[in-house]
Amino acid sequence: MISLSNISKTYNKGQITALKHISFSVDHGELFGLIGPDGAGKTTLFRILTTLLFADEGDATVNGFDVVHDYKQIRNCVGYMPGKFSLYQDLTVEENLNFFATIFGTTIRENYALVKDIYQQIEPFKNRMAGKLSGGMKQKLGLCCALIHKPDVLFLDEPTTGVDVVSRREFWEMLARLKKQGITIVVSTPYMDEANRCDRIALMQKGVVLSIDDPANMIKDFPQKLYAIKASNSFQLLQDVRNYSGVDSCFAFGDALHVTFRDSSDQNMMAYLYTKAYTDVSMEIITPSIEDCFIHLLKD
Amino acid sequence: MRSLFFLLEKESRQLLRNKQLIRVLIIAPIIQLILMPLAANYSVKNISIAVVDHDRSTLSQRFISKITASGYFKLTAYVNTYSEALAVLEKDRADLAIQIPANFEKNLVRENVQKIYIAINAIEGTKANLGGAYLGSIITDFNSEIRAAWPLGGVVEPIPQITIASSNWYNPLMNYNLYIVPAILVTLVTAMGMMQSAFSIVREKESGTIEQINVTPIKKHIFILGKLLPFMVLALVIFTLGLCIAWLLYHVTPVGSLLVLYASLIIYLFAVLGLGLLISTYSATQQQAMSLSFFFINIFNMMSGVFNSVDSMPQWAKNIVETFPPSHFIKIMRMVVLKGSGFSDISYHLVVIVLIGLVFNTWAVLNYRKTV
Amino acid sequence: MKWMNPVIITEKLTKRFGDFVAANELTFEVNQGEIFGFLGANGAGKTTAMRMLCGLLAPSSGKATIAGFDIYDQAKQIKTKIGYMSQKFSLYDDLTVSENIRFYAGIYGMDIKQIKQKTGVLLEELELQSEAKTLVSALPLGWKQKLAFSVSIVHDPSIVFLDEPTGGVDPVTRRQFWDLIHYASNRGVTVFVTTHYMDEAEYCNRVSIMVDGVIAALDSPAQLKQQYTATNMEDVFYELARHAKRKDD
Amino acid sequence: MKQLLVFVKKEFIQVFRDRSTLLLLFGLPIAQIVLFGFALSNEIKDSKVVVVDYSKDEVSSRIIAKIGASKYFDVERSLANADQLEAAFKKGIIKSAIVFPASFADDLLHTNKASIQIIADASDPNLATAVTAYLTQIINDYQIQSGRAVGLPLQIIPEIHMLYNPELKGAPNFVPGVMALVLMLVCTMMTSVAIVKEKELGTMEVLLVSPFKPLYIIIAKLTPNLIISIVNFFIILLLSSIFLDLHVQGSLLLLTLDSILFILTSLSIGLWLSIGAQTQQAAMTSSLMGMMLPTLLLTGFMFPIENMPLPMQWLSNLVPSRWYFIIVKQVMLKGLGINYVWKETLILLGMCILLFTISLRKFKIRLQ
Repeated sequence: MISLSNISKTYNKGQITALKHISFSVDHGELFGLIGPDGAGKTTLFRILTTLLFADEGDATVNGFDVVHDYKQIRNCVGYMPGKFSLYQDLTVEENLNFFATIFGTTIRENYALVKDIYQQIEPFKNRMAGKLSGGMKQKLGLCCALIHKPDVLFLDEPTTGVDVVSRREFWEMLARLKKQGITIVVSTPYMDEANRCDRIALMQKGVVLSIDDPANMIKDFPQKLYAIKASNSFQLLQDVRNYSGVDSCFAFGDALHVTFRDSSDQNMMAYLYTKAYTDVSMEIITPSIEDCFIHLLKD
Repeated sequence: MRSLFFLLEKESRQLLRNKQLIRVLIIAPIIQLILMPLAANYSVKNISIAVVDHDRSTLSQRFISKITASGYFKLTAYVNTYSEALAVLEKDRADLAIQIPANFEKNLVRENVQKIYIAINAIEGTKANLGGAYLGSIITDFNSEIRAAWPLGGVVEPIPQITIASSNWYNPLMNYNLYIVPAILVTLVTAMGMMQSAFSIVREKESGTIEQINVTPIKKHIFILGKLLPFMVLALVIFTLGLCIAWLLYHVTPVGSLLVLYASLIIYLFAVLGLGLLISTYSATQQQAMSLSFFFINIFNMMSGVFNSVDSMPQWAKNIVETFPPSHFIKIMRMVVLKGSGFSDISYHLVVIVLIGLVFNTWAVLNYRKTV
Repeated sequence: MKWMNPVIITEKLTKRFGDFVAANELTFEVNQGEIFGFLGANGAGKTTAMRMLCGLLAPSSGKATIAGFDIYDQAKQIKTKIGYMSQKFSLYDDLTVSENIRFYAGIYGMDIKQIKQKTGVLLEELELQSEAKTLVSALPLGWKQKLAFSVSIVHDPSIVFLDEPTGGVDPVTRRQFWDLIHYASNRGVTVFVTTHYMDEAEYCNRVSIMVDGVIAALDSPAQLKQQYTATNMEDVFYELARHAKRKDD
Repeated sequence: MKQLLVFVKKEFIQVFRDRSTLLLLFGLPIAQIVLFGFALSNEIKDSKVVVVDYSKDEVSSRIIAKIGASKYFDVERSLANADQLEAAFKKGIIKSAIVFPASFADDLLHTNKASIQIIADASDPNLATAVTAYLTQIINDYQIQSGRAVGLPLQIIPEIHMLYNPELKGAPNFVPGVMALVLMLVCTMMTSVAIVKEKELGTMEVLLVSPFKPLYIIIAKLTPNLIISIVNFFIILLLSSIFLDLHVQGSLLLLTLDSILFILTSLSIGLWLSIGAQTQQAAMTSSLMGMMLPTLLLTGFMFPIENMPLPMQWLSNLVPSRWYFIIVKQVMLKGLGINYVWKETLILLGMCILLFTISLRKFKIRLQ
């Protein structure tokens, strides 16, 4: 459905590298995630795929159309929600949706089924100015606007940034339903925990794809044993564990520390911690999360 | 007071770092100051005339050459009928038409009285009026000349004659630049100062840093002062630059003291920047700030006597203009630069500017407080 | 325990906008040196509450003292005692790293000598010595956030308010940021923080969750998880907030 | 087509929801008309003149009375001594002075020749010229009248007709200028800002990615400004007809068509400016600085173009408002038909087509 080969892009006459030799492809009906922090190059990638920018080198196709030559066809079959998309602040919810429906040559009624679940939530505020909506509402309205013409491919640039957990979950549930209807979705997010909701993900950092795989495989490929160490005074624990010579990496993860070791120095860890007078300390092997994988990849 | 120092340091750094803005702020006034006086020359000369001479006598020829020799008029059409002359007028190829009737010379001698018909395109009222007045003077002169030269049979009684000696003070060469350049300088400083100060607070609102400032213990008036002073310095620089250009290019040098000029300028800037800040506190976006300040700058330019005389306005308009700081400062500029007026001469205008400035600034501080 | 000394005390603190009650009778205490997580759904009234505590917004009714000062008539004293880092950037993009530090330290009344010394210490802590003369606009997001935090506590406030400080930051930098928060808390600075990363809620000593303008839960993360029989804070949050009536503010 | 209509409707809604834009759109033209119509004129009226009469005879007092009676002058006060003049001028209130020498009456009586001195404050050269000319005229009139009384021979009497504007009001000259200025500014600024605003919001990205044709985006953006400008045009006509007693003398249809042409030209300039600008501020600054000054200076309504140095005169040919100004003057004030303005109309048409084609070709269907 989407394929990129060797895409590179620089800004300011080559001074700033946004993308370096990106190649991957997305299958029909897939929910594909671009995961990475701000500045990873996600937005640039979206803009190239939506025919808004030219890549410096490399080729890309969307739905079989070339992003440079067949931009008109692509624009007919994709939906796009930019990262800093803020709708028309001075139009009401309904006016916004109506406007975008018409621009895409359709009406709200025609594809109502597609956006029904989402639109019902924002319908009570349909006469409110979009500028006065909260973050979650804006994102939902944005999604409605991007979906209203029933696109083959949907590009969503950071749709969940700054949105609370409840809305985020709802949002992903909506994406799952859309996927069932056969829409190919490419979505970017800085929240690593959302990666598991995707069929496949690309971890990105500073214009480079660190890894592409389905989340389960990525976790399976985590090369080391990962331990979770817990104690009540977790900040003190973090300092002490880091000072232990055999530790390869140590990061706080919620109420626990995620630790990897060099060689087999994990054997003596608990003994070391007892000497530090921890009474409630525990240590166990755990399955890594995508965030663990990302941190691991960053280290290399 | 220490926080003011750091505010000023920060504002000046930001201002100086924005090279593009500085360039625009310095170069734009220079270009305008160079171009405007070239174009803004409103002296009434080169009035083009169409002549219908039905007489074609030596007297009529002498009359016509007397007119063109005056320097105010240039002959652009010499036609045969009055209606042709009117057509020339309609096409804007002439500003006025003179019709010399047939038997002009003969009638003058026979009847001692002869009329000349003059039609003036009066769309530009002043030009028309002045053209008429000039022509009137020339005809009176011409009249006296022929009367003196004519062998007058019988009439011996001498005619009393009043001659007029006119002198033009402060600008004997009637150099229009002396008049317009100081005023243009004022409009430039006004537009620049007002717009930039109008942007200043809005920009912090848009970038979100205003919240950070609001949680600090910094006092409102210190913050406002910190915003105001850098623009004052910048305006002073631009003004000085403008004076140099005026001197180099147009040989306009202030007759009065620079001390009076700069002291008034500082007082004036206090008022104008205050208005800018007031606009700033009322605007949520830079676009709104721009629209509002543009509206005021436009009205100021039109009404403050830059190009049009305030004296010719009706009383209600004069009352409105009285509240415009630029109109007072333009008067001060012209008085000091051309006449060398001192503090005592301009005291009234200074007091008014101070009062207006106090109102704007107090209002700005109060309104800023309210919106937070 | 280091937390026996409350620095934020609110009692029935309420803010109304016309008929709309944005924050309804908030009553809670935050102790000195505590890391207090202030969570809530979009539109639950978090921002309103935080603005009242910072002195940016006058409450409609209720009482509150911040660092011992009354929120109504001692706003000036409060402002010298608090630091604030907002979701939007609080640094000036067109000033360099050290100029930003100098400016904020300056307006909090430090003298040049103190500022110089403080700048040195700060840059060393952040390992930004080599970037002292770099414009903030040229820094990566993560560094900016860390710098913004350090700047917000440059005047040694007793409380620092952080509004979504880690949005969009990569996971490693996010953790470094929390290291900074822990250091500050260990020095006795009270940290009042909002976030959408639920794992970060776990790092807090206590967490409050706002729903529909009221505080629906307030306890340590461990207690909350136990109470709602959840394995992580995300589930606790979801359980509390999913029935919220107010999806919007 | 329906898409386009919805887009245009949206643009209208947005314009009418923003008060500061509305102020600029409709407040400015109205304010300008009122100002130019009622407040501004270059007419000299009640100019303050000081008299120093050392002679104090019958003739001098008659001349003074005649000056005082004229609508141009107010005899402010009489000074006993010419030395006080300097101080009076420096205060800036009086604009001119007349000095009758002590020997004025004697000279006139005995030699039939006497001299009066007129001193004008030439810091405003135009005013000084006008004041001197009017004073001279009054004194000359006095002489002609007294001459006629004694039956002076060989009198040439000019009979002056003021055409098109017999009452010599300022408005007939300014209204066409204001029309050019206001239509130009509103069109260019509003258009350039409207497009850049979408870029800043991020909505332009969505519009571009949509199947909506880029040409339609342009048309949709231009239409509201076109309509608002036409409304503005009629408001100005109406205001000047009601308040300034200035009616359209020629064909209203011709004037309207030419105005639409001019509006379209200005819209194309706005479109052109918006293409380069990345922020609203940049768009506004460039349309203000880039358009305001040339329009004001080179249109010819404030300053006569024929007085300018040649290069500026050449430059003025490139300013669309210059041609529009001529058209309005000819059609609205003089009541002339198309055969008098076809040349100007053609020039405007050429400019319009050229500018629109350029902006259309440069309009980016991508972000960079």
